[in-house]
Amino acid sequence: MKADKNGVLSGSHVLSGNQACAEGALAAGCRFLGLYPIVPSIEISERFLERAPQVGATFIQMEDEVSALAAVLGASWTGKKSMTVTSGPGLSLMMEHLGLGVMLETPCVIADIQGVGPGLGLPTHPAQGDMMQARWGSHGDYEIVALAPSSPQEMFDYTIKAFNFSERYRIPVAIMSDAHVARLKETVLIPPADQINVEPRRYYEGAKDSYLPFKRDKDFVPRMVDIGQGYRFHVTGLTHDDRGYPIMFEECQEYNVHPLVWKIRQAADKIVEVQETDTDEADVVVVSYGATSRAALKAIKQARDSGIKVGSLKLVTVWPFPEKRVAELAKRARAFVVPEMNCGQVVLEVERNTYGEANVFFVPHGDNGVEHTEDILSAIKQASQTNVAKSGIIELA
Amino acid sequence: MEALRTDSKQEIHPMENLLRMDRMPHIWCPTCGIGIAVTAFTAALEKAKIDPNTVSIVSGIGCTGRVAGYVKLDSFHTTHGRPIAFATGIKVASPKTKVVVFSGDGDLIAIGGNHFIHAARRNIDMLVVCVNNFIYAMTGGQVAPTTPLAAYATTSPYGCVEPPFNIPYLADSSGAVYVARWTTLHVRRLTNSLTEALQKKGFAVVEAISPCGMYYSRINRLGDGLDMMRFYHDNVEIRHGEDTKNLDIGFQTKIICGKFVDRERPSYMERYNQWLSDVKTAGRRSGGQRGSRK
Amino acid sequence: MKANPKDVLTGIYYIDGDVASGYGALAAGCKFVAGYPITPSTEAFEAVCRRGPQVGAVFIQMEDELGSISAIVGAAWSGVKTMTITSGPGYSLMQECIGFGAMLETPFVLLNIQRGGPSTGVPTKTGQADIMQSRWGSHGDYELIALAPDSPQEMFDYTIKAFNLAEKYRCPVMIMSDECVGHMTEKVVIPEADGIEVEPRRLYTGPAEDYLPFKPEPDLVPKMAKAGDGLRLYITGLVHDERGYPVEDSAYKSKYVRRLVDKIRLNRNNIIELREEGTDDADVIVVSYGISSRVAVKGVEIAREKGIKVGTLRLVTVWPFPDDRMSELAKKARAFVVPEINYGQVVYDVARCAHGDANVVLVPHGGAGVHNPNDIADAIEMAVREEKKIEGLVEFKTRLQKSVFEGGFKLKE
Amino acid sequence: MNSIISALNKGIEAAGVDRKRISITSDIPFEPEAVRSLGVDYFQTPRGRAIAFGTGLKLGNPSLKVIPVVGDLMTLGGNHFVHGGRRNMELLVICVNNFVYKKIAGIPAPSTQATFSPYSTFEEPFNFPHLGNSCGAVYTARWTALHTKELAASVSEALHKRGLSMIEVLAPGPNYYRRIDVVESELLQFYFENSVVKNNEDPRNAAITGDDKIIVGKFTDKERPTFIDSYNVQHTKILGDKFTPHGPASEKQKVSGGKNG
Repeated sequence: MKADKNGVLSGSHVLSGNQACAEGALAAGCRFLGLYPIVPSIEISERFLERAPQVGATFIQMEDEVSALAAVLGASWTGKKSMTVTSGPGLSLMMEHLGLGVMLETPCVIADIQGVGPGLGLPTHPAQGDMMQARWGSHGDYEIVALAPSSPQEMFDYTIKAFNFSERYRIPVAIMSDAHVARLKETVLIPPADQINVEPRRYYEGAKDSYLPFKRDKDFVPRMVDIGQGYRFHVTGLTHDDRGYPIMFEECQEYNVHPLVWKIRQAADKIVEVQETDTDEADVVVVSYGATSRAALKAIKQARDSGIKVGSLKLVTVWPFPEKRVAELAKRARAFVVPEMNCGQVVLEVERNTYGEANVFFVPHGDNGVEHTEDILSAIKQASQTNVAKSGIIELA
Repeated sequence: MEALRTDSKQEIHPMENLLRMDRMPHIWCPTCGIGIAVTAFTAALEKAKIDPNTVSIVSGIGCTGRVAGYVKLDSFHTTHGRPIAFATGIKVASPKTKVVVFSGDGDLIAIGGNHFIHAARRNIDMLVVCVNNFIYAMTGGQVAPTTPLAAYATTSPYGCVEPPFNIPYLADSSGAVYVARWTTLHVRRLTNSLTEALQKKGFAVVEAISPCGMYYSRINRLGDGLDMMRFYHDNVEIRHGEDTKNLDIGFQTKIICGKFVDRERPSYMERYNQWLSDVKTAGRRSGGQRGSRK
Repeated sequence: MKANPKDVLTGIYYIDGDVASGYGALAAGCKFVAGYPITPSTEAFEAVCRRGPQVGAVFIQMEDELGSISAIVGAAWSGVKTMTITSGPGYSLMQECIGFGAMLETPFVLLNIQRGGPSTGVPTKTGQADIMQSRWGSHGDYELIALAPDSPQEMFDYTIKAFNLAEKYRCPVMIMSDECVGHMTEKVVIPEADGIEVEPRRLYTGPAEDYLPFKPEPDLVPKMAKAGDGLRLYITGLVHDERGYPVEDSAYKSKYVRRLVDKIRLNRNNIIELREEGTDDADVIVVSYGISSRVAVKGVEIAREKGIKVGTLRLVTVWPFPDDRMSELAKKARAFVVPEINYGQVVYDVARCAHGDANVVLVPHGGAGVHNPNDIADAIEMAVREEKKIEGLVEFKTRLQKSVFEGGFKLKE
Repeated sequence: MNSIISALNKGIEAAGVDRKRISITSDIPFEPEAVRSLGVDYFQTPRGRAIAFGTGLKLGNPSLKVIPVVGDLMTLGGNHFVHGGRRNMELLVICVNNFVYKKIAGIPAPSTQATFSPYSTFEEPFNFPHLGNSCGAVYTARWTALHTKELAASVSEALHKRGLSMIEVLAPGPNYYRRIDVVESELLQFYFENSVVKNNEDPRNAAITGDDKIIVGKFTDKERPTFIDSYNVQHTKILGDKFTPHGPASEKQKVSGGKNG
């Protein structure tokens, strides 16, 4: 399906990452924003609010993040594509409803602009400390999709992608950006509406009285209906059967929750997206995502200039993690270098998927914030010179 | 139970079109008043002549939280304390939907207290039915913010030390446009109030008092369901229009019921639409100012 | 320091895990408990409510879990040992303040009785699917300690240990129990007070004007103070310096957050507690924690009867994770079998530490029940027979899965 | 913000409370210098949790005087406020109402005044004194940043109240979070022109509507047993000698506790 012309501001604009995210949402057909303001995600709301009257989108500023995501889930069942925007502490408050979104299989998008944590941290400084939280932060078993844009253009593109994934698989999708990308102003090309592919909601089309809200298609994804159509369906956060009625047995738990996990795991090959350059003959592969990949690309270029065979694996989707691709590369490359703006999160996944076939070097958050090109460069150099297989992650001081 | 089920197949329940008969029997205990409140609600829905297809009902967690599962409307059983927030999303995204929040006191007033006062302040157009059973019943009888002073509960084994909320006063002072309180003895009056509240524009709150027969009455040795009904009969005073600040409930004291607030305030959507048309006519009046900010 | 005899209910009892944990908290000197009722953890809070007032411990039932956790962080800074009690959804709500507590280096204990999830899930039945959440649930970088007891006796013992670890490392400590252990009634022996070692708070005793609330000692843990002592504390959840004042300096921020992480990572060998049995010459090692480890015992028994050399490794502290020991064992054993009541959480860390040296088999369970020991035995057998190295997790197909998805199983009404 | 701190300073001085015993919990960042000048303990909590945090402090050590200073107009913390009032937890809540979130100007906040929002705001604000009064606060007052003397007097009075006191202060937010939407002097000018003192006014008439003048003054001053009082009384009644009353027992508790126990 093509995008609704109404929401697409086609043309070339100079936008900040945050603004691009709002534009992406409107282009993807998002018509409801539930928000609670928090630095540094505010510009998304501001842009959305400014444009909302022109596009016919609604919004509400709720009393906290807990209710902001609750409202978004409610709005999604009215047939409107919905999103919320937040940052670290807000994301923590949303964790309970992330689980509800998973359980009710409600499509929605959560944009998280990461600042330094934990606690109140340093809201205005970029970090990537919520990556694991996006995957593991709510109680119980679930899988979600998380995207990590590294530029305003990607903020726009990935936001659309996020809405598409959320509609396709009926899950909450997280856009894991950070304060750096959010503030960065760059040229963003917004294509004409007819060049933007938008995933329509997967509506149920059969007879009214035989509708079952959680009857799964072959790909484990159930069909949805809007409220007010006379289906009079019931959905619950309790473990439920196809009808959406709570049944609390071991068997039903298996029947209900296993597909929640499997609908993503078995489609992982379709969802996972990476951008690779020169990985095939590389000695060292730099795995990066989001803002760090900007610094990584610079370091890679410098390393290449000094004659090191280095490739780049940039994660578009951090979750699901590109397990197979990393395992493949591990057999060929000598080492991975993983720069992150945290104390080691995604690097654990890299380590797991190397199966001892390649060393893993971790470049933690440098003192210079985003710009730690030099640290990455020295890690690449060290990685290319280390011949012995080391056990565990080698962390650069 | 088996006999009951066979009967329900043979005879048509008068509210069959509004109840999920395939979910019967329900989970509520004997002596529980939630069923009465549900019946009153379904009757009110018919009386108010609202198309059931346009009604969404949202519940939270707890005994009353299960109501959504038994009412045959578009029904949502959400997380603890958040039904009002969830319902706000539905109402704002789809203003033509009639939204009803049906939940318990612990859900709406304890953990959901913030959403309750803020939705009342915004005057979101919805009906909130709060079944007040004086306790957290689903989890086994813990003290609630509605438990009368000195009453026993499992987490107040030596008597409740916190004074309870006066729900109508809280609703009134936060800005609700319709506030009424009845007990489950007053089925007809409760139904009438719900009918009125359903037709009201704005945030309407109806409190239905129905102390939990299992965990409140028993622990406090107040007898069974019939004794509770007798108690209401003897101790309820109906005072319409009473100042909401006089509506405190003590331990086994007089309960004042009635319709206390019925006023007009612009609802959230009215204000929103007003704003929308202002914006569209006036344009973005502060655009320049905002643009200059870094 | 020894426990205060007044706090300890010495004797032999037949109580459930929740209650044992409540008694353990009081025995450890806990003087403030804030809670909010949530199945299946209420019994622990009820136990504190009954006994607390008799030993001078105050309790409050807050309006929600957000309030409970904020209150106990506050209480910890007023100088008392403190705890909150919750389960799945409540735990999710607490995430923000757990990170806040970690940032303030606040000692407190959080008892999480896990249930079937996600969302409301199955409140009355068991699960182990919050275990990754206890490590990663709050935003930003932090490390904390999580214990997984497997019996009411351990609920008592490890609640005391949790308080001791919290005071020692000034960090939040999670007791990641589950509904099965919480509602399991067994004999619990509560020793005499002088048989219980409790860690006192590491209070600062020097002159007030020299006090720096976040100046680390050699083990990276700073001395604590309490409100009302005239130290003019300035405590903030923002990134702060040793004085506690907020800093905007990005050089400092990496150093500071780093110490929060390092004080656990570098002390890990003092924190980690494992129970190993027959791991040295085992072909297959069963890695488990909490209730799963009790079910695994039976599975191991069955496998051993078939002549398979099985070792068991029980994670008593799940976090920090015993990376080194796991890598060491991977070199010796052919495979790990990990039964957990979720669709794969701790198994990821086992696989990570195996570094391809051993295969890793997950025996999943969705929750609302425990494993069938025969599944664990079969998984062990499968693992021992597999000669080649397998990349990726091997997910064992349990009897339950087969019956639900293949056996023409009909859900009961 | 400075006016609030100086009023707090004067109020604490006048109340004669030992500064060592005072803890400020706040979700608004205070300058470290300001805290030093006050000579109190200060805790910055996550947004909205100042009252809950203060509840813990107070119950952990009942001899403390806890002053939660709440910004963000109590949106996230509204629940803690109403429940604190109901319990009558002994806290002095200072609610800083700066009409718009200075931090995040442009987005409507619960008490946003039409005048200061980029679009005319459509949400009606809370009437905080009325809300406080209705959920059981023993002391409610409202002042603007201009009424420094009255504010200080209120602080000193409220510090001696047993129970939850609430003072709403209409004041510009902390400097470094302010955006350009409002010029501080304009705001002060606005307070000057638009406020009227009406002590003992029924708080339900004290709504800030935007049409009428802002009513400031002291609205509520009553007595109710505090949480710790009821906790001690009830437990002494049932448990008798087995129960040690919590915190410094007042004369009143001893009398009522002894009678029943």
